[in-house]
Amino acid sequence: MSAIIEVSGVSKSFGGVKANADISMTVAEGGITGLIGPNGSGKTTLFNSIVGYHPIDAGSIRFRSQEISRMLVPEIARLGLLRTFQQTRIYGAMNCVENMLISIPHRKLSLMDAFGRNTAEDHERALHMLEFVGLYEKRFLQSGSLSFGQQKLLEFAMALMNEPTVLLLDEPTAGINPTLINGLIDRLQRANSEFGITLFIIEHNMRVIMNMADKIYCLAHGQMLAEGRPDEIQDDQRVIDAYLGAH
Amino acid sequence: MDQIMSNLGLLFEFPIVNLKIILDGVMIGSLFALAAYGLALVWGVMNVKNLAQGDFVIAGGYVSWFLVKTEWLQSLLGVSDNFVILLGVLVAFVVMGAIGWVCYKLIITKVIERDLFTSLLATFGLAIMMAQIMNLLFGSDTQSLKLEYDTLYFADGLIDLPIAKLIGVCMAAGLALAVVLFMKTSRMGQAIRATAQDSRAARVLGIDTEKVYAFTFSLNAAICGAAGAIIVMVWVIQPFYGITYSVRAFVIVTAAGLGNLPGVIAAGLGIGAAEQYGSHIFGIGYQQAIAVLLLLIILIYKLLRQRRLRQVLQ
Amino acid sequence: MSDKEKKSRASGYHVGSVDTVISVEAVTEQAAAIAQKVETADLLALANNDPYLLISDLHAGYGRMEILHGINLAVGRKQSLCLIGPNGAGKSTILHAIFGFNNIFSGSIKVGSGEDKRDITSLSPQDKLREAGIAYILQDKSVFPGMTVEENLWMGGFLKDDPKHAKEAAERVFDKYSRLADRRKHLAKVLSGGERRLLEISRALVMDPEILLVDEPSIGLEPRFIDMVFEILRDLQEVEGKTIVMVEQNAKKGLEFADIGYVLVSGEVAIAGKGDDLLENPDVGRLFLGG
Amino acid sequence: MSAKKLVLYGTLLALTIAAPFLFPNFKTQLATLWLMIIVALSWDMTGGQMGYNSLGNIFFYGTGMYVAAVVTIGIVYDVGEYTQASGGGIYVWTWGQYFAGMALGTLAAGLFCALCAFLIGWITFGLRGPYFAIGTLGVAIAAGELVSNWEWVGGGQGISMPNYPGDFDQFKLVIYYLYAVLGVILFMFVAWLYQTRFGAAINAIRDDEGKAEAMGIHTLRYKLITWAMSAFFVGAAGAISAFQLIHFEPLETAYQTINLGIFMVVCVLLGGKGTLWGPVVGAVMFQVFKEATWNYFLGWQWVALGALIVVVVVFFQDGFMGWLRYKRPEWFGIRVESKDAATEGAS
Amino acid sequence: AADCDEIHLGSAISLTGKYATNGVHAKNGYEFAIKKIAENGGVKIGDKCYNFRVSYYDDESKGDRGATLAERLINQDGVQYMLGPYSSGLTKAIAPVTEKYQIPMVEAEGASRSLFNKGYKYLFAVLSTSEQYLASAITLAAEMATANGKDPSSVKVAVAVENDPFSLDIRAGVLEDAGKQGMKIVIDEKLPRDLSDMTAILTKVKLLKPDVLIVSGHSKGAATAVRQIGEQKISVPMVAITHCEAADVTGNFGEFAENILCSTQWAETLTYEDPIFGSAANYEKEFKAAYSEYASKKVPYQTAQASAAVYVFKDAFERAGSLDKEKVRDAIAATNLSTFYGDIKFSDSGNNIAKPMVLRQIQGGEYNVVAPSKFASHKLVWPRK
Ligand SMILES: Nc1ncnc2c1ncn2[C@@H]1O[C@H](COP(=O)(O)OP(=O)(O)OP(=O)(O)O)[C@@H](O)[C@H]1O
Ligand SMILES: Nc1ncnc2c1ncn2[C@@H]1O[C@H](COP(=O)(O)OP(=O)(O)OP(=O)(O)O)[C@@H](O)[C@H]1O
Ligand SMILES: [Mg+2]
Ligand SMILES: [Mg+2]
Repeated sequence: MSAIIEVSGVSKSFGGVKANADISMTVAEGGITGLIGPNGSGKTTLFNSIVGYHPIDAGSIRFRSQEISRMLVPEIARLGLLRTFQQTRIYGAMNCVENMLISIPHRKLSLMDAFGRNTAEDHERALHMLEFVGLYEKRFLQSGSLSFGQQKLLEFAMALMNEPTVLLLDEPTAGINPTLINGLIDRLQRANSEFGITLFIIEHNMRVIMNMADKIYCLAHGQMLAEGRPDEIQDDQRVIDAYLGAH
Repeated sequence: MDQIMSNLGLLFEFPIVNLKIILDGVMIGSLFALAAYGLALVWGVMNVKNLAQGDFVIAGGYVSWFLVKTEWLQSLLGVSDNFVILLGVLVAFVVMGAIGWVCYKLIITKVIERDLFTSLLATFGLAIMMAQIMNLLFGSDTQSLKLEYDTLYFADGLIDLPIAKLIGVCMAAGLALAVVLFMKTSRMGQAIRATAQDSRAARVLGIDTEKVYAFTFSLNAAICGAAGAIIVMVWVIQPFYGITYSVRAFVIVTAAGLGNLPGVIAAGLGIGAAEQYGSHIFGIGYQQAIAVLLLLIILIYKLLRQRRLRQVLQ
Repeated sequence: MSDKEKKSRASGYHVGSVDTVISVEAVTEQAAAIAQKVETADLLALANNDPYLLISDLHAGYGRMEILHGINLAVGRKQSLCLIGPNGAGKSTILHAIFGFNNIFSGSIKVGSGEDKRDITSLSPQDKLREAGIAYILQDKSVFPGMTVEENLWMGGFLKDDPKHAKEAAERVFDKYSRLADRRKHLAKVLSGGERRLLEISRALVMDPEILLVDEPSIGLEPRFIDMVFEILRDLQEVEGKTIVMVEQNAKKGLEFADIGYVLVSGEVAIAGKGDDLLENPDVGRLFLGG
Repeated sequence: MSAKKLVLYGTLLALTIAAPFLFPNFKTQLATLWLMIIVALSWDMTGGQMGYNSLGNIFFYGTGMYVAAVVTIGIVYDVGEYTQASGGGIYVWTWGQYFAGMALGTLAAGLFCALCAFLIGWITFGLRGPYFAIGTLGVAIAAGELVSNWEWVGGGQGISMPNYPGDFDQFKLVIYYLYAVLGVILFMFVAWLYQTRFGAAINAIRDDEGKAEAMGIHTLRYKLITWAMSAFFVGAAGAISAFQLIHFEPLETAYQTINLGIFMVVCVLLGGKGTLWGPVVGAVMFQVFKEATWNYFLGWQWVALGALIVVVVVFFQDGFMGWLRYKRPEWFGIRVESKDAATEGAS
Repeated sequence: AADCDEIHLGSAISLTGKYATNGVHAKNGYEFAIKKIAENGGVKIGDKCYNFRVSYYDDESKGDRGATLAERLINQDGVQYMLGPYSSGLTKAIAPVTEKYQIPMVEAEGASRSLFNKGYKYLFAVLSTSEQYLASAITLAAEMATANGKDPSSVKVAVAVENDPFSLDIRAGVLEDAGKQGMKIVIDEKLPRDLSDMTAILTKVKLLKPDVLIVSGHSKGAATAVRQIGEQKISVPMVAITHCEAADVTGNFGEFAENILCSTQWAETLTYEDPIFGSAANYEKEFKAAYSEYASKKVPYQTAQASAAVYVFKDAFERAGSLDKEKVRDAIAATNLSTFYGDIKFSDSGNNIAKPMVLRQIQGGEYNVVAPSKFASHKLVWPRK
């Protein structure tokens, strides 16, 4: 599998705090890559650097061999790099279908298209996606009044609707009921296999990440601590010491 | 164009003028800063953007003016106008504090923690009402009070420093200092700072945020009132002048950035001086335009800086 | 519970399979099916018949919308209670209601031992800590980011009559947690997630409250910190004798910790039992613990 | 469109056309009403639908007035000479010149304002929330002061438009219908726009711009286009005002920041932000209230107006349409889940 | 007399906004004249008598509002004759409306020349046009220069006027006259509408040392100028301003106002008189008696000219002998009247060409006429301090 995102030698510090120091890693196209590490080890910082929320101090970030470390958030998003937020972000005043329809891939629209109406096809796809994440019943409900977990699912459906190339998920299961987590993982895996969406996931929940990822990177104190397959990581003494703790 | 060149020429021909301009700028700027300081407070703590800020200032001026004009205290205490004028600052502080409290209870409490426009428009309505009520009460003439003090002259009389203005500026500085100390050391000040950062967490710790809000708003009104009382003894007031102080206050707070109280003072003095320079060079008719253009330039600068940080200004 | 048993328990988020996939609707339906009529007497029994915090027939919600439909709850002194349930079941809403952050339509909340219980239903949030000794650790971030760690702790003692006492209490916290003492002069916003959580918890303790309301103490924390937070809570309950009501999505961990567990579904208490019993219950395991 | 709707719209249109004949003495007030509707509807395009609350839309109104004046005067005379304070001389326009000026001036005003919106937006759309509101207010204030010092267009003297070459009653009819046509076009335009993907996209920007950006929506492009469209209509309305008022001053009339500039926002809030009919309903309510107080509360009218604003903002935060939506959600296509016990149990 | 019929006049006047002070002065002038005329038997047309009644609206000192209100007065209130608003700007906004409806408007407060080059047929102004306000100060300065053995072209002039039609017209008049004398304009500034500080200008005055300082900015311009000139000890040989009386500069600023020149349309010391109001001095006295708030200050000329405007209507109605609008207009156009305010005779353009402006100097707290020489009661004190 070829690398779709290549991070090489990226450093980022805030004032005195070195959040990322000389990080290098790759995300394989079509795979599921995991990112773990203690609190404050710089995971979210790395995500933000990739999708353009702040400038990096050194290094380079490439998407399909294109340098993106100086581009702005919307420009990067238009390349098909999509992220979800730790705190869910949906358009709360609209119902689920409207939320879905806004999420059609605008980057593929010309200005003239924007002045058109949504096609029957768009509607159908929206409903299909809602069904896929199990929100079909709630499609006309104001999305703001969905429960926390359902909002996460909706956000996930919106991301799929957007037909991203890469989906970056920041702690997708935090605060979600364990049973629901299982459903979420199932759908993520199906999105990966059925739609061919590359996934890049930050998680603290080992049950999730160990069962999903092909490859896991572990950060500590802003530095790359270890990388490898889930079983390798799980038994890596450095990871156990720095992060997992004794079992 | 010729005018502008010759005005610029004056600055070099008589370098001492620069000092004079800066002095004037600092004097008026210190009062802008005071009004802006209050705005920064309510904006930061309660997220209320108070468009009636300038009208509180003017109302404070009228309180002091009225106190002197009724001659009531003079005859009661047997003191001179001069003394009553100074007392007026205190009275305006107290009276406007009370008025601010009433405004809070009637209006602001209902718009707090709502979206931006709610507070902006509610206070705009308040501003209209206040200006008009002052007009009906006191008439639309410009009013002022005069302290019977001398003027100091320097540099062949080119620089004049009315002691009255000096007193006004010192009072403004004293007031600002008192407020800063109050915020740093008193319990109420601490509660205000905590509420500003996270009101829900403050409530969890047993802080009565409603009381904090009411207090903050009336403190703001009181500061404005005192500023107005100082203004009426060195400049003039008129019922409809509020908007100029509101605009200045917003310009200053926006330029300084929220939560940056020393920055507010610096920006206030800076804008005062910049306005004086601008009106010296381009003409006094451009004074307000200069203030707002300055704001735009600052915003654009911040914007470019944010863009380099791949972020937006919000 | 022997020491050995304790060791063997899950650390951080437990590890396990992810095969049980049940839709949200199905969970609600099945939960309704297994829901027993939870008798008030049973609840009282769980609280050793001497509840310190007692909620009876509480109807509460946001605005005009009712979220909680007749909640009964009882916790004894020095006991801990863990609320679990699907997202949106109303767990946080119960804590909100206890603290007075939302609208209570009917029902009562009482605090106190024995007969001299105090009705605190209509007490305003800012009086909860002073008058009823209830401290609340919020679900999301609640440190004052622009204040130093030290000042944050002092704010925790805002209600003390003399600021000196607050400072003394802060020193006691520092003595206990050197992690915080190291950073006492730092602004709270630069703390890592775990340190923040620690600060929030210890700040809540400055006033020495009787009851602690804790909303999802482990959310967003790394596995080692999760263990640490639960250690702290255990210490508070067992050594300092606090009464703890907690909400936890990391349900296994929560139920292991708590003396009593309630399962909440759609604003009603569906199942109540001893924490360990609920862990054993296969239905609970399937529907709420992820198998 | 359902038959019921067709009847409603037909009736309203007929009323619009007949109004100046039904109330012949109120032509000017009716024209002003249309002006308020136009500026409110166009403010709502950015403020209500896109979440960018501009306080500086009055800039386009004033600029529209001046562009119209310069064009109309410029096609016949030398502008600088015409505006000389003591120029003397009597200037006359023929029918042809007058209407050519009117047509060209209005169009030029709209286009020029749209262009300005594009340029100003390039800068100000980097600002969010209060910064945007105050930044745009700053633009309007500064523009007013600069124009009032620009002698070529008359400076503080203001500028006079040509007098209508015909009968005065006819003039007022012309003005009324110009406004009405512009207003109806604007209404139909926004009604269509809000149905398109474009409408959905600007709604998304309002609800969560960061999210919209992260989803790859061309936010800046949509923001600029929306503001330019809104500016076009405000500018054109300003042009018509210029012809209507005949003489206007820069600060008091053209760039009247704290009057019309804020009133348009008040209208929208009164009616309900972010709804199609809200601005229209709000403008009507505002205009009626204003005329009533100006008639019956002489001297206290401003106090009454201030009180109205405060009361509306404090007690009816979602405006008239918001209130209606709350009372009659089904009219707005909101489906209330009946099986959800949580909402049913509410009282 | 009380049992007379009624002639309905209308006026949009500034009761709020930046012109409110003077708007109220004008309104009081209207009302006082109406009362005096009624007391003197009213307006006699044929064998019937009439009293005036005025409908007022508040134009908020805003032109667009004024125009709307004029229309309302004409259309909805059926007013056939109009009294003017306050200020040139407002008159400019209203005149097109009255002209279109062919409603005669006699106005007393709009002095800008640009009002009278539009070919208006129904607009008449009893006051002198504004370019004359301070132009005589330039003449006076030239005279002083010559008397001191200097060439008038050596005189340096500083001008600071408000950026509104009226003051800009004053500036135009001053620049024109100064240009004729070859004088040099060293400062030429416009005051903003919410002026509260003119230190910046006065600093330049100190540096450039002009021989004449001209300030015009309605009441607040006068107040600010006098106060700051005093505070900053500006020693310019000649300072000439407008609106001294309206701002009551002697009452408010005492010795600061000393030796300042004030232009006025009218002064109570002038020797004009008429049968209704008596002499100018009598007008002042009776007006003060009727409006106690003026007791301690000068009656501003804005009031006197407002009264004169009403008087022009009375005279015209009586000469027309009819209530017919056109006849009344023609009668107004043919006015040739001596009043307490001065002679009134309209040019074809509608401005009064029979009355000069006067310049008064504040001497010992009194307003003494110093120019033109025909009316001068006192000698000019020069240089000032
Ligand atoms: N905007 C910022 N300003 C200053 N410091 C920051 C900022 N953002 C992050 N940091 C610091 O950088 C470090 C890394 O933070 P980051 O959010 O990337 O951690 P993380 O790995 O995502 O942790 P968590 O698991 O708790 O979310 C932390 O020490 C944090 O305090
Ligand atoms: N401020 C609010 N206004 C209106 N409704 C709310 C509000 N907060 C929560 N709700 C609604 O109340 C219901 C219960 O919310 P609550 O936060 O108590 O759930 P929870 O059990 O804590 O879920 P989670 O595990 O996701 O935190 C949800 O349906 C939610 O949509
Ligand atoms: Mg993170
Ligand atoms: Mg919760």
